[in-house]
Amino acid sequence: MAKQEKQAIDVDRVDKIVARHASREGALLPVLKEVQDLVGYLPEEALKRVALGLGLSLSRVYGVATFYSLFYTTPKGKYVVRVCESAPCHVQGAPEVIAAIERELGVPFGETTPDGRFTLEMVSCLGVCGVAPAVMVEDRVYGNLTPETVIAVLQEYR
Amino acid sequence: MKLTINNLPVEVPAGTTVLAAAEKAGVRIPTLCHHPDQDVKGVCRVCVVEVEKSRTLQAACAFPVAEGMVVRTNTAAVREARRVIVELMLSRHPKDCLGCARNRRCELQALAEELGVRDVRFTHIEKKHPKDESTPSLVRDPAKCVVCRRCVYTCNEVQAVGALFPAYRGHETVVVPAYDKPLLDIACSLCGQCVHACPVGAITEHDDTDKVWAALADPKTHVVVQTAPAIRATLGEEAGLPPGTLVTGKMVAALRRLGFDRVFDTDFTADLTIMEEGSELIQRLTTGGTLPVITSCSPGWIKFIEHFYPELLPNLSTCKSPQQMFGALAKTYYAKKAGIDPASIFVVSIMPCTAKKFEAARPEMNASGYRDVDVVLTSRELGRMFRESGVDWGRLADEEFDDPLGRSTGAAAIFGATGGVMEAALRTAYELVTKKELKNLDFVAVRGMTKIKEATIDLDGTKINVAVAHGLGNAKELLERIKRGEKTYHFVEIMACPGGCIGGGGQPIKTTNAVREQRIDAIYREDKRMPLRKSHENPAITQIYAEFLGQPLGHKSHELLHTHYTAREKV
Amino acid sequence: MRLFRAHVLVCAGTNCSLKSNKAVQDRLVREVERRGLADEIKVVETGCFGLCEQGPTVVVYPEGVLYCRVTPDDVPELVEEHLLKGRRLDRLLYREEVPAAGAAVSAGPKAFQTVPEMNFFRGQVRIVLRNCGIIDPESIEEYIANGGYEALGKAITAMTPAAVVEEVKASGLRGRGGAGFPAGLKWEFAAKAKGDTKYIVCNADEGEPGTFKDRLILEGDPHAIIEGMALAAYAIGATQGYVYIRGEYGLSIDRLQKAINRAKEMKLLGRGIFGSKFDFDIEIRTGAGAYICGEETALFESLEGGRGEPRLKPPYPTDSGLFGKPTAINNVETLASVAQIIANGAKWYRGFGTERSPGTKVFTLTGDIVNEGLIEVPMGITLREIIFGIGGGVPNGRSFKMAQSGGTSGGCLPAALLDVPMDYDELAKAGAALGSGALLIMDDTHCIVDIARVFARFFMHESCGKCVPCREGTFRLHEFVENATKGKATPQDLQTVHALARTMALASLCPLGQAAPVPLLSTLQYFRDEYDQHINEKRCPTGTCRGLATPAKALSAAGKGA
Amino acid sequence: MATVKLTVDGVPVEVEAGSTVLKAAEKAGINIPTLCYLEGIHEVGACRVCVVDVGAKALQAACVAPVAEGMKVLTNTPAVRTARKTTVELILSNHPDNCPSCVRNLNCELQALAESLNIRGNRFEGARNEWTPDVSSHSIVRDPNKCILCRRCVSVCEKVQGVQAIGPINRGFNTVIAPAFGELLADSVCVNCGQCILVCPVGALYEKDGIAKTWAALSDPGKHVVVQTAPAVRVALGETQGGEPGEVVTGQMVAGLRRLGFDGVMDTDFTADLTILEEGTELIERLTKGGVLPMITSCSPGWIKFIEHFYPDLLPNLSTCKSPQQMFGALAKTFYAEKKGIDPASIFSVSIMPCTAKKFECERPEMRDSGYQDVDVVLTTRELGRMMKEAGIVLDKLPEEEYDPPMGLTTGAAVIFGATGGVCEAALRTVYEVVTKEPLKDVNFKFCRGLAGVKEAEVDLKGTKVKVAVSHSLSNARKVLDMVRAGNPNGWAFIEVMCCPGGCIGGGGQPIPTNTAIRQKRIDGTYTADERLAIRKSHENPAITAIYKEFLGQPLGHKSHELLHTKYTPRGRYRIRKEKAAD
Repeated sequence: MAKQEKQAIDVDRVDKIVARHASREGALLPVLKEVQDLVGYLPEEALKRVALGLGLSLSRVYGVATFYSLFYTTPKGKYVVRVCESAPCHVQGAPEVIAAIERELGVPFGETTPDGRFTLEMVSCLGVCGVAPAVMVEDRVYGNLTPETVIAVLQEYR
Repeated sequence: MKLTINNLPVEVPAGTTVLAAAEKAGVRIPTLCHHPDQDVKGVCRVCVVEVEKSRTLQAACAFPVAEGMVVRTNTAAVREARRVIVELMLSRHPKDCLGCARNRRCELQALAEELGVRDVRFTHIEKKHPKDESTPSLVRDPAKCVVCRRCVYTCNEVQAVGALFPAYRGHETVVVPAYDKPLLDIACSLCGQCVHACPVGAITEHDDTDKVWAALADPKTHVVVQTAPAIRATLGEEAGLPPGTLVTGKMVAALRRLGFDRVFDTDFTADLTIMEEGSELIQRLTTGGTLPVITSCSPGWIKFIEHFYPELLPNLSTCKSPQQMFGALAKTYYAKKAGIDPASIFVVSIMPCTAKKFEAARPEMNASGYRDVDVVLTSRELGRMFRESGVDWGRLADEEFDDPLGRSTGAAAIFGATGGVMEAALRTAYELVTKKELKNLDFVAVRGMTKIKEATIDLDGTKINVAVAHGLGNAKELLERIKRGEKTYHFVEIMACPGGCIGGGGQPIKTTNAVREQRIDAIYREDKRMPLRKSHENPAITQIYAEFLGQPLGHKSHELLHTHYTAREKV
Repeated sequence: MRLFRAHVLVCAGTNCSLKSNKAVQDRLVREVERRGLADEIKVVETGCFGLCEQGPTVVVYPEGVLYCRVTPDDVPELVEEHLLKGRRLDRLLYREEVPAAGAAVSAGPKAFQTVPEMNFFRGQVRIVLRNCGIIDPESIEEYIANGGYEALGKAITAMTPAAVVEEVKASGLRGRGGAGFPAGLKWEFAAKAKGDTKYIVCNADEGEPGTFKDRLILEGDPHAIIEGMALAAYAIGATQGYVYIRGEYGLSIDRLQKAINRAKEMKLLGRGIFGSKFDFDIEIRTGAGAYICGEETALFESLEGGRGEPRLKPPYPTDSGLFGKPTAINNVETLASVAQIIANGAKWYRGFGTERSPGTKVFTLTGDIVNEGLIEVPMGITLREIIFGIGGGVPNGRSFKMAQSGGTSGGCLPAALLDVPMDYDELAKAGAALGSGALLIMDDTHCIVDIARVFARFFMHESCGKCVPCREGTFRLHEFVENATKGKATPQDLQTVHALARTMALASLCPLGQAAPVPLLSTLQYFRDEYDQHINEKRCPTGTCRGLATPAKALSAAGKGA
Repeated sequence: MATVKLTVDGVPVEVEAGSTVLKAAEKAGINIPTLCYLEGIHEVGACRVCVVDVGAKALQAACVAPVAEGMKVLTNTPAVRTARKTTVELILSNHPDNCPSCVRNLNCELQALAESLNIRGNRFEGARNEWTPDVSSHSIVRDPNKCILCRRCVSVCEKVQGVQAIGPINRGFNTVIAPAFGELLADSVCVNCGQCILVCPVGALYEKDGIAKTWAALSDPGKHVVVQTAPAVRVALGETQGGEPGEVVTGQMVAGLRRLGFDGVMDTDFTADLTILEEGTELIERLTKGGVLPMITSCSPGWIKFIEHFYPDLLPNLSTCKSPQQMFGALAKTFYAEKKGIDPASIFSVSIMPCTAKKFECERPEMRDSGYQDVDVVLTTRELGRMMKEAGIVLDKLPEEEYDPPMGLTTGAAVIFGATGGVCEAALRTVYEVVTKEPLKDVNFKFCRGLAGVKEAEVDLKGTKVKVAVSHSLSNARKVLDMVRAGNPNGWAFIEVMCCPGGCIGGGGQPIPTNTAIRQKRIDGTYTADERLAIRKSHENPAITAIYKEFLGQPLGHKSHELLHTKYTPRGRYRIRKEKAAD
């Protein structure tokens, strides 16, 4: 739950990240990535610091942040489960795997489990089509999944 | 470059777009995201044409001509693509034409008509997005947005405010402030330039006509109206007259027909502003006050500096805008003079401006003991009231403003155009400082659409450097110059909107730079036609100081005509 | 350099790393040490070997014996048998159903002893992948030992930039990102463009579903990319290069960064490379989850810190690209080919492939195919050779229905087109594209309308939203196909969707919108009857679309009001 | 005349006694919005949009409320505004919300009214009628869903045209304007004149679309697409692009048609001249050989269907000449095809007409004398305007171009076919010279001209006196026909009848609005165009001389009969209703 609650942002550390990148050309994406690594998502308070530090309008920073699927402007669960449902995974049985995940977590795509542990997301392609169907939990990728094995994977994070 | 468009030969300079070349050939190509004052976007794809040897269709607004190019603008593929595109937009657009503020002034509606769309083949799925009615100035309805990004360009590139930007992606793309916050909670100047950019009804002024109709219908309320300098040069457009038509007398007559009890003029307080602001300038020049003095008439500009340059707030003149001076005087000076209980006076102002609505609602604007200005209407809203009332413009005889708050000079009239406040101030400051008569009243160096205008004025030995900026992007550029201290400025005029108030966010649609030029011409015609052209020569001004205010910057002035500013959050 | 009796190569490509390869490797090292073989036997962690379906794979050299699906528990036996006793461990050998051409009955799985005799490798020509699975990608020494950086040295010391351009032009190398634009020509434009600052950008934003070649090249042979970029930079006059990698490709980013660091240490990057006046540096930038950033101008926007929205062309990148400067942007595979071309000459390169599409192409095989994985073959090989020769055919006794070539934005090829030569021009004629080199094979259990829905959903998710035809069109294409899978689409809708598809293909701003209707149009072209069954008869012949009747169950389903 | 004094919104005004408040307000410079009001034709105060406060208990409809001495009219009180808005909102609540794809988008009185009344949102979301649009007619589409029941169409059909094809049926919420018994238009006595379209404030009545077929033909490389333009189009087309009524845009129109891609741009005026030769000869023949008199013109297809329905006994009085449009069609696929060496099967013949009835005419089974359908598609002036708009053709920016010869060479006599009296005048110019063999001094037969309902005169053909009459609008045609039935007491020998008020310039296919003032301007434009032409008599048209020489032989000759003359079909007043499935 901790991540979901609105907590004070370490503004100084955000400023430091911004300062470190400010002179780089095209600094915004690397900054957003680091700020998200720090905070867990991209809250308004943090993006205001980013906007001020990089001399950009907040609406632009927000526009960029919401464009990319790896950035979040709202709090996410402790673990983000990214499920690929592109054609190669689909052909290799992703629909059954997805159904199993939805059953296991009890939430539809785009939502977070009530305990704040998992956020379930559908993504376009993880680039591990050789071991389709695949899911990614946080930074780890799991391949060749079946409805049974994927449950086991999720259990690791319970 | 020689090319053919629909087999017609045409020759244009290299770098010309196909759209411009077609225009030269007399071939019209429909557009939507294209705007004459903006950079090319090429996103709506309505202007696609066939270019021989190109695999795909090309957007005429963006595609450069080439030698020997063969362009076709009216093939079956082009027609099909354009129609499908417009149908795609219509299928996501609310079916609310008849209840829309832009009904019959809507570019999407016109486009559908132009292309002969007779059917929308896609199921109607409206975008679900709540309306933002948080500010007294603007209403944003993203459900109507066609994501053409013209407002994005205006807000970011022209006005340097950056309140709006596209967020999300794909079919969920929406133009919003960060975190989809209401406009009231963000650094928006409320200038309303986005309204001019918008081809549809996704951004409009906050309509307050109902409040005015109600006041007019209430027999116990004494309703007075003031009209800003820029209105008389634009209001005719609401009645279908060409831009740049002056309608001062007809406007006064029509306002009387609507039932206003007194028809006054903001120009009167514009003259008063010159007295106060001119005196303030002279005082700061002579007593070592903060320089440059920067004008404070434009509420969009005020909100901008409060957000983005709070450190320069001491540079602002403490003068209220003419609208607010008027409001304060209407419920004090005028009330007393006319023997009317100020509580029963209802002050309406007709402004070229959406930010004025916010200004009137600022908590400090109650110097009279009441809300100084009760309702602000834009030119568009007044046009709407006239249309509803059935006033036949063509048949109205010119009428005069009421006394005493209706007397003004040419110096006040030019407040409506960029450089006008500067010029009016110089006309007065020159004579006050030098005690000599000014021979040539026309300070042409500060006129026109040049982004930043500078001049050095010799006040009988005292040389002062002045600068004029219009549009907040230009204002930002000028402020940076000031901050860098490259040059010493003594007096700076800044207007939030390109072209000044004639280009304000409340002005008739369509307002483009070409239209602004025509309106500016009208403003200076109005100046020329006035018998008095210097504010300090206005007898009603002399009278009000004698009867009521005492002297410029005096005690009463401070109480009623001057104000203070609030630093606001930058992002 | 020490000499070892044998090398044991453990594949550490992402696909194998998802299958406990690390544990296998650790166990191998322990077992080798335990038996005191550490001086004789070297365990090497390599990049992808290509047989992802069979992972984790272990190859023992010098014999070249491939072991498949190795578990940590297999390791002691493997070391005991093969490395100590010199006997091959039969149960872990690669086995393959040999599809007898045209015959329904197969002779049963055959075990293959060594790599070269396997069908999977026999048909391949490995130029781009020559080091993948062979060398330790984290060792610059191994790369150099295998001829690495020779081409760069040769170019800088013995060739003018123009000569490098000429050589690449002469090789006929075409862009491997999908569009097939001649790489040499692109460099020539960039070299001739006005401006002091120029950039070389490596496009590693591999997002096309079914494609993972760039990932595995970056993981398996990162120095090849560095060398290719340096050559490109030298040729066009750039001093700064950027690699834009998908944010999801953690291992690629990691390995490439290490490789860049090592190259800098060895003065192969940085100031005065090879003692010349040529300076060149490379920076990695990572994406953040947007397929569209694989489009070159969208990639620039993203790299500059913006929304990854494609720009209008012209201007083209070689005139005004990254930060408005002349830029050559090449795909990973293209750049990985460059060093070999410079080292061996254009003529050598033209010895592979076809006249108009010289060289080799890396494909990734996914879907209903025995050998899912990564292969490299000469251009012009037929689809049949790839699927039934190298790929081992369609598993589980099912029959081939179609292959989608070039990723989700590619066209679909039915059985009738199995003999189409795989090169840029021949595929274009068939309404498909070489694209990214993805080959998704589908057997006859798959519903064409259902799969079209998945394609359409992908584009709906990944459209950037800038231009109307794509933003709204991808939404509508998906709506149509989804309705079709639910029996809600009408023949009228089909007409409308044709008009929509034509509009998107012709009027969209960038290739994404232009390509989005391609899978729908090509499946409509080859499998129209299946659409008609969904639309007119409200039934799904494969039974995939729940809620629709299937032929076999039509009667009983009707009773349930399905 | 007695006058009364009153004030409107405080403005004093003096008007004739018996005037309406609406008229008085107009005089005072105050526009009162109206919707169902149609001056002189439909003044019933039904829609209640024009309500004003005259000091009475209830608000009054200004369009019908008479003025009174000392009356104080208030047009802009809260009650008035609320009433107007509520009325319009109620109408909107049962009106389709597809403005952008409506044929009347931006030319719709309801849309304009909503805008001027500052309507925001829709307060009444309720039941909406769902009728099936009637697309049975070749000419007119009737979409009751859009109908706001103002009944202007009913009045014009009854009072101006005397046809009474449509009227209200059912009542209350289910009221619908339709032919009797809910018949289809195609099965009714509707003459396809389209006057109802001109008065419809919304998009409930419009022409059957010919644009799609035309675009298809234009983009078909295998088709040779020819176009003819009727005389009345050139003085009205400019209005579709915001031009002044009556502005003559012939040259720009020709240029615009070429840019649309037509392969041959020719003129119906050519066959108008030809009509004069054939019809004039026919008249002389009937006069000299004792044929059926009076002879009545046959150019106007709405008129033809009218006489077929209502006066079938007078069909022998009709000239046997086809209309100029159909003469053109027949010649395009014979004479022109031969001359150009084009297979007539590949010729696609489009005509631009001011008329919706022409769409019906070209589909008549007998109009296939070339062996093909003589005219493939008829477009109204409005439709051509739409095509040009879609194609980005701006008339103002176009150079003036000439028609293609030979079927584009014409005279002033042909141009005036567009205005009421024009055919008669043109015929007289030729008949005079043919009969008298003397040059005509003044070609202007001014008695033929103008908007008077029935015009008549006696013309002296050097001793032979001929009495002629001219009528326009079908209610006036009725008057004339009743006289003929009554034994032709005025002794007319020749009668020109045009279906539409003002003649073709007021046709049902012309730009909206079309009203009396606009008709007059178009008539003025027509005579200006006549005067600009060097040749003003049909028989002096060299192309006409040539076609007789090369192809037709002589007026009323064998070939003429085959291609240029036709026959008529008596029709009942009421169609026998088609069998309907018992339901």
